[in-house]
Amino acid sequence: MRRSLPVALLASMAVGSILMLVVGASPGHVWWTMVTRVLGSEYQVGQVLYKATGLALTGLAVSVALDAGLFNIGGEAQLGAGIFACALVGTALPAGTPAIVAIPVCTLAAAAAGGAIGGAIGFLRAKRDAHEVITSIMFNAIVAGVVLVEGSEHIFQGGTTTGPAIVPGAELPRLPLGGSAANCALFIAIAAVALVWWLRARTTWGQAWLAVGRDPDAARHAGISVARVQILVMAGAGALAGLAATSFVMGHKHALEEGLGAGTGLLGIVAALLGRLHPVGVGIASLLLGFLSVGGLAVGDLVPKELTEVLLGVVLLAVATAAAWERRAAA
Amino acid sequence: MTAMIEATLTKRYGGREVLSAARLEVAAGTVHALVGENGAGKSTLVKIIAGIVRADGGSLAIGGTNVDLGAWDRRRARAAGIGIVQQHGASAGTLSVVENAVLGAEGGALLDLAPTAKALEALGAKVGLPIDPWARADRLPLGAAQRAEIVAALHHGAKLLILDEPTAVLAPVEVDGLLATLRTLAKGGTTIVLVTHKLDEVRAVADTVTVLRAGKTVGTFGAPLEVATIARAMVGAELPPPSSVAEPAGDAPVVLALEHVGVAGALPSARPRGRFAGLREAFSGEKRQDAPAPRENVPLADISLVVRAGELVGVAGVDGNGQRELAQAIAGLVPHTGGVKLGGEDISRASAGERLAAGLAHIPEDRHHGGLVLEASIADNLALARRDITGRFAIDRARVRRFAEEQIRSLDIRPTDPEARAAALSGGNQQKIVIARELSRPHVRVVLASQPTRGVDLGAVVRIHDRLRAAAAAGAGVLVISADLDELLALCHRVVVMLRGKIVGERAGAALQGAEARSGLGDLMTGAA
Amino acid sequence: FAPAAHRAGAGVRVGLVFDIGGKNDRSFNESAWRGLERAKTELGIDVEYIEPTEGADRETALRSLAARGDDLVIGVGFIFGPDLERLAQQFPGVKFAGIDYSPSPGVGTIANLAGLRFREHEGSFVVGAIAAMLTRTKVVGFVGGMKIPLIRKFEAGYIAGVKYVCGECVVLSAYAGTEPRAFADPSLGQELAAAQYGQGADIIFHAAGKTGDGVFAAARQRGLKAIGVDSDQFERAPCCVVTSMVKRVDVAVIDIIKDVIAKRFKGGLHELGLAEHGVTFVSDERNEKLLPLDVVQKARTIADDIVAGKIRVPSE
Amino acid sequence: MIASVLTLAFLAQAIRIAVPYAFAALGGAVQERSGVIDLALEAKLLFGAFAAAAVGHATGSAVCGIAGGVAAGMTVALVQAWCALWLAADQVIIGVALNVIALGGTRFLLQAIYHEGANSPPAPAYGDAVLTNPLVPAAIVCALMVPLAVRRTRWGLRLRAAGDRPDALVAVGVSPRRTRLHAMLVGGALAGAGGAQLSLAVGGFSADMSSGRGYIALAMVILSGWRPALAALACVGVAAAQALSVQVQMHMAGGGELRRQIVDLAPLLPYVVTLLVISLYRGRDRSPPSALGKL
Ligand SMILES: Nc1ncnc2c1ncn2[C@@H]1O[C@H](COP(=O)(O)OP(=O)(O)OP(=O)(O)O)[C@@H](O)[C@H]1O
Ligand SMILES: Nc1ncnc2c1ncn2[C@@H]1O[C@H](COP(=O)(O)OP(=O)(O)OP(=O)(O)O)[C@@H](O)[C@H]1O
Ligand SMILES: [Mg+2]
Ligand SMILES: [Mg+2]
Repeated sequence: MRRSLPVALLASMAVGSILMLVVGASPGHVWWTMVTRVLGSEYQVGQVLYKATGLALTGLAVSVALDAGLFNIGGEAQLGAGIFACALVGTALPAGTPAIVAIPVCTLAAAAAGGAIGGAIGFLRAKRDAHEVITSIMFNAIVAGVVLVEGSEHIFQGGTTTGPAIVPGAELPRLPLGGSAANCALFIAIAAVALVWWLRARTTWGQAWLAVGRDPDAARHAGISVARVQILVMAGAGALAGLAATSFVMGHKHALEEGLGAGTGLLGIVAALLGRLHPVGVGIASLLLGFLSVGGLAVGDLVPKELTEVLLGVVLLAVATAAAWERRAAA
Repeated sequence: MTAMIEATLTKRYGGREVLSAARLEVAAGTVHALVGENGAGKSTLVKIIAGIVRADGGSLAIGGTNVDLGAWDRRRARAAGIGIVQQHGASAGTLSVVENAVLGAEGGALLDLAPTAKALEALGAKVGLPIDPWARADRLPLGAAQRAEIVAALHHGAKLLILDEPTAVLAPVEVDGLLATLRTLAKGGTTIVLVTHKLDEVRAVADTVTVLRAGKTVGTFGAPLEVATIARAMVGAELPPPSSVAEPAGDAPVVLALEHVGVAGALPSARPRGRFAGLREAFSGEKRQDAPAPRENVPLADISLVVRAGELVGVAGVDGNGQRELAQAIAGLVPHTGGVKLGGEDISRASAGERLAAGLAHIPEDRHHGGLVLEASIADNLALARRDITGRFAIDRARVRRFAEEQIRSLDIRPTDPEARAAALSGGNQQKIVIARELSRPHVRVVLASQPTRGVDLGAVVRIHDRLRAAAAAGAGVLVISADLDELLALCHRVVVMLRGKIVGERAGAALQGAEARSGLGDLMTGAA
Repeated sequence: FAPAAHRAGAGVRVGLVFDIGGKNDRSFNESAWRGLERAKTELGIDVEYIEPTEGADRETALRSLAARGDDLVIGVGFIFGPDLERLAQQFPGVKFAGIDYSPSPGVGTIANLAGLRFREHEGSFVVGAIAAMLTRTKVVGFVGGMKIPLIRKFEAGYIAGVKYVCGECVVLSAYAGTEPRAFADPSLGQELAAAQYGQGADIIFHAAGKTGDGVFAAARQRGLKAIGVDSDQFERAPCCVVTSMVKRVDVAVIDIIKDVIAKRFKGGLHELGLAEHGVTFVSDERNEKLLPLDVVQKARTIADDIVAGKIRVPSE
Repeated sequence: MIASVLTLAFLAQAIRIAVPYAFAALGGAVQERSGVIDLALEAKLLFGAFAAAAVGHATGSAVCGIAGGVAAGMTVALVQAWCALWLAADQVIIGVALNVIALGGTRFLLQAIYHEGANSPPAPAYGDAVLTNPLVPAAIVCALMVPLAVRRTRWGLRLRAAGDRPDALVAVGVSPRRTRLHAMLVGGALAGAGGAQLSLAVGGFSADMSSGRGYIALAMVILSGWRPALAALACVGVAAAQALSVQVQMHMAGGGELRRQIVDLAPLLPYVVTLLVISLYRGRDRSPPSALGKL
């Protein structure tokens, strides 16, 4: 497995280089510029971390559910609900609320709202036999719509699509990285990676959720309540995606904003698949994705932005085929 | 007599040689039995001959003509007149019987199924294996599905017909009918290769027997067939004598009581495997094994039954007459009416997990479908949802490992590495994992064992039966559900027979001895009594 | 032209960050791009720009331009508001400008941040009046992308303009969706327009980005009328686009660049309406067949009345 | 408003909106019935739309445009088949990756070919007439023929067998891989035609114009229990809900807070309806082809 990874990345770089040649840029120069501009600046490194924070959490939301045999493409809805709740609670708190109260309360609100959506998806799956892919897609649209309509009716401030600021106590400190958006939610993401790893590898919960994912029938026969596991795992996955709101709202924008965090839920699927569903892998994949997107921006003057998007898909495809190739070589 | 098959075949899976120049010679117009332990290579050998699996070396001649093994595939084998009914069936579940039958020989871009359907129905009636050609294969009980495949194979008019363990799920009369049909076919010039674990079938029908052990041919025996010799050749040693457990006293406490238990409608067909198992395998480099498609079931009506401590009770019946519902109702896996009492405690409303906790041990009928998580290791399977071993929340990994090693030793599970994947074990060894997990539960009061030895070889059968007897001797009530009458006769103090969801009869004591016992139960099973 | 080195803007660096649509969106962003290009050739400034892919990249893009020491950094789109405010405070030496910028609540004037806002409702009012003058059925339509305050301004002004001319006219309104992709779905736009034309509307004004292409397609097919938005969209459907409500983002961009060069840059809101030629409607030789002279004249009168304060145009 | 719903125009609109969904859903159902997960419907729609517009623009012929769209859908399916069936890569990942590539790739092509960021040059347009656009009757014909083909032809029989139990095919000497490839090419062609409808109806491609339709179509495939006829019907249902939401917006404007909220939330109608249907209705067997996603 591990041997194939560098091969896949090299192959993707080759494809990327061809695309660069197509648009008349010099691949060597572009790659070099990308690396130096990103790694050479504290600010850009911070941006990578900021992106990775959100992606790691939504990525875990996908990988955890997939472990239990559920394809959670409802990250957008779960994150959207988390952002909405986090901002709402953050603004509703009394102005002088100290951080020691405000931060946990807002964090919990984000997790609870995301968890509620995830739990609903899990419930419909377990109790109503409603395929989670369908319900996730529908929830994605519905949550975005409700946030927009409620936002513009009651929350957004005159003429803008931004809500009022959350109380200062709920703001997560930024990391001192050249004024970048990287903030302490990074530690929430790291803690989430560690927690998921531990639950998955070392506890009976993890044993049950993996068993349900691998063979729901065997799990049922062994006395595990498949429905309960599915609902709980989806609620947990939703909570993880919702937690990404801490980075967007409490760490960065300090307010509800239309479109905030949009795309992170879907990109989380890429992070989860690229990380091969392993929590630590998801973390690493998030960093890679963060690097690519910040790097793509940094070389925006050399190549069109579409190129980095294509590259993202190519990396994913290459990693998947390389994994399959190595598996067959081993067999 | 000309030779229909002359094969010397070698096959490797992942570097391991599962066939080492195994020889098989079959004379045209004979019935040839192929026997051997689980994993001896029987299925592999016949699959190569039928063109389903490619050989790594050797030679193969069909009807005297050498074939090119490198290019030998199913298409060529069909053209050469080779038909095969595979061990676990190979029909596509959502297709009807007739669709399965025409698959690959549709005779045109547009389907016209009616003539084939009629022909199949007529042929089935003629050979004593009645079938419904329009039924969806996965809606049929295992036995009916097997019948349908056999009839379809006969319909194609093969010159060489290979049957891989065809009788495991058939009722005794059906078995008799099938064996008679095979004899008739052989007389008519068709060559038959029959793979089986049942030596009485061999004796009843075979002209010649080839015994395979560990991928090598250990001998070919012609008439007169000596069952004991063949058995010795198969196992490589004498089989240990079976143990026995005395019948419990009449006042032994009732440990399992069923009161008017019923199950409405068909069971929801659970998916055989996790849906994203494939994805996880992609990441872990594991290979999967397909489970047979789930079957739809007959509902269960008004079952009342008691099992006493120390008693071994058998449930006989042709597959698909409610045995699965009965097991699932007792185990709490389907909603049911009526009362279930375990050691006097009413568990009718309890969940599956609670019933296990209350002292039930459940060996499901299909190890690939409910028994094991195939992708997980032996140790993980042994400790699956066993909080008494793992600990309540954080898993005590050292303890799990110790427990696994203990069980592996005590049941002689191979390989002995607790981290080996369950999927990579042979069928008998997989079954042992299930048995070990269930019978090692603390305070077992009732053992519910469905088809505990289906498809398992002679040696493993003996070991599994011993474990069940030991459980009874230790004071548990044991309920064995099996389609195999011989198993029930060898094991049980008392046997009840199920037909169309009801208990239609019971035999105990002397009525289970002697030659009539078998035929009497057989009549009950088919409703002839 | 004087040689580059001697032109007024020599040595001034201007950075610009586009909204999601990117610089060739044939609309708003492209208009900003044209302004920047013209400033480059006419004034001799150095320019650089970034097209971000997602929301979260906006701040990164602005910041990297500011950090590279540009004199002026422009964000194209209302969505840049909060980012611009934060950056303006962090980079007091750099001047910022935001197209469609609205200050966040509680944020006062920031000395190095100019908000270039348009009174779209004024322009929409005028094209609404034009629609009312041209309609034969007394039913007109409005197709919006997403119901956000900015697009509401277009709708409100348009409805008011229609009613101003023709009290009994009916305005049918529909929005394409509740997610940003509502601005990128021409098929849906076509269906919205088809429904409105089907209800008797004979002229439709859209404020829906690429979704509006569908409105033009529906108009083309029926030979009915449509009104473009942001830039002159005549060539999208020469049969049918009677006029466009043009937002002169290019003018706003050039003006603010000139302010920077002339060192008269002022923070705060710069509102561009009809009076400042920031919004206007298209009337030229291309659409003169569709837009009769008397209608143009009446529209001009209405515009003058708005400028003179005789007509008050609602913005929501 | 009720009156405006019970009209031919409304029906025509629902059918028109349904066309791209239905093509995609039929394609998805065919491919998934053969056992290959089709998350790449969005990619097929997008590339189909792009190619239809590009070919239409270059040749000036809408029919050539359709052919281009179909070919593009098949090309995507070919890449998908190569990765899934020959390289044995995971099918979920392939689908997600192809969607990501399509999103950036179509825009990259716009840049590279036309130096445009968001729009292709104009292509011939069918507009929203139901009668002159060959894709509308084609969709109806496909919605009737594809299910028939799946049930009543050799191709359909083998395809179903491949999705259910590939070893049953192997056992009769038919290659499941080839069977699946053929199913995927047909599926890709159908989805590509759906893409062509997107761009040729309005006469041009614009970035992201599939707008998530591929995902909705996949949802309908799943909702229908992998039955192509039902899936196409479900798409008409989604389209009707969308058409209805237009009517709600036009006829319920003005009025109190509640009315306004209803109007504002009207675009969500298709999603809410789908969610309700799937959670309340538990009719027939909804289990996927048993070999779906496996090799
Ligand atoms: N697909 C496979 N991949 C790897 N190993 C395999 C595969 N199929 C069979 N084997 C190996 O080949 C050996 C022979 O298997 P085979 O199915 O021929 O046994 P068998 O004699 O039919 O056993 P049974 O009595 O259980 O049917 C097995 O022990 C197994 O380890
Ligand atoms: N990849 C594998 N590696 C090792 N052993 C395998 C593998 N796949 C299958 N086997 C083993 O090979 C044996 C025969 O495989 P096959 O697919 O023929 O099953 P079978 O003999 O029909 O079923 P059963 O396990 O019920 O006897 C089984 O015992 C199975 O456990
Ligand atoms: Mg076998
Ligand atoms: Mg076997």
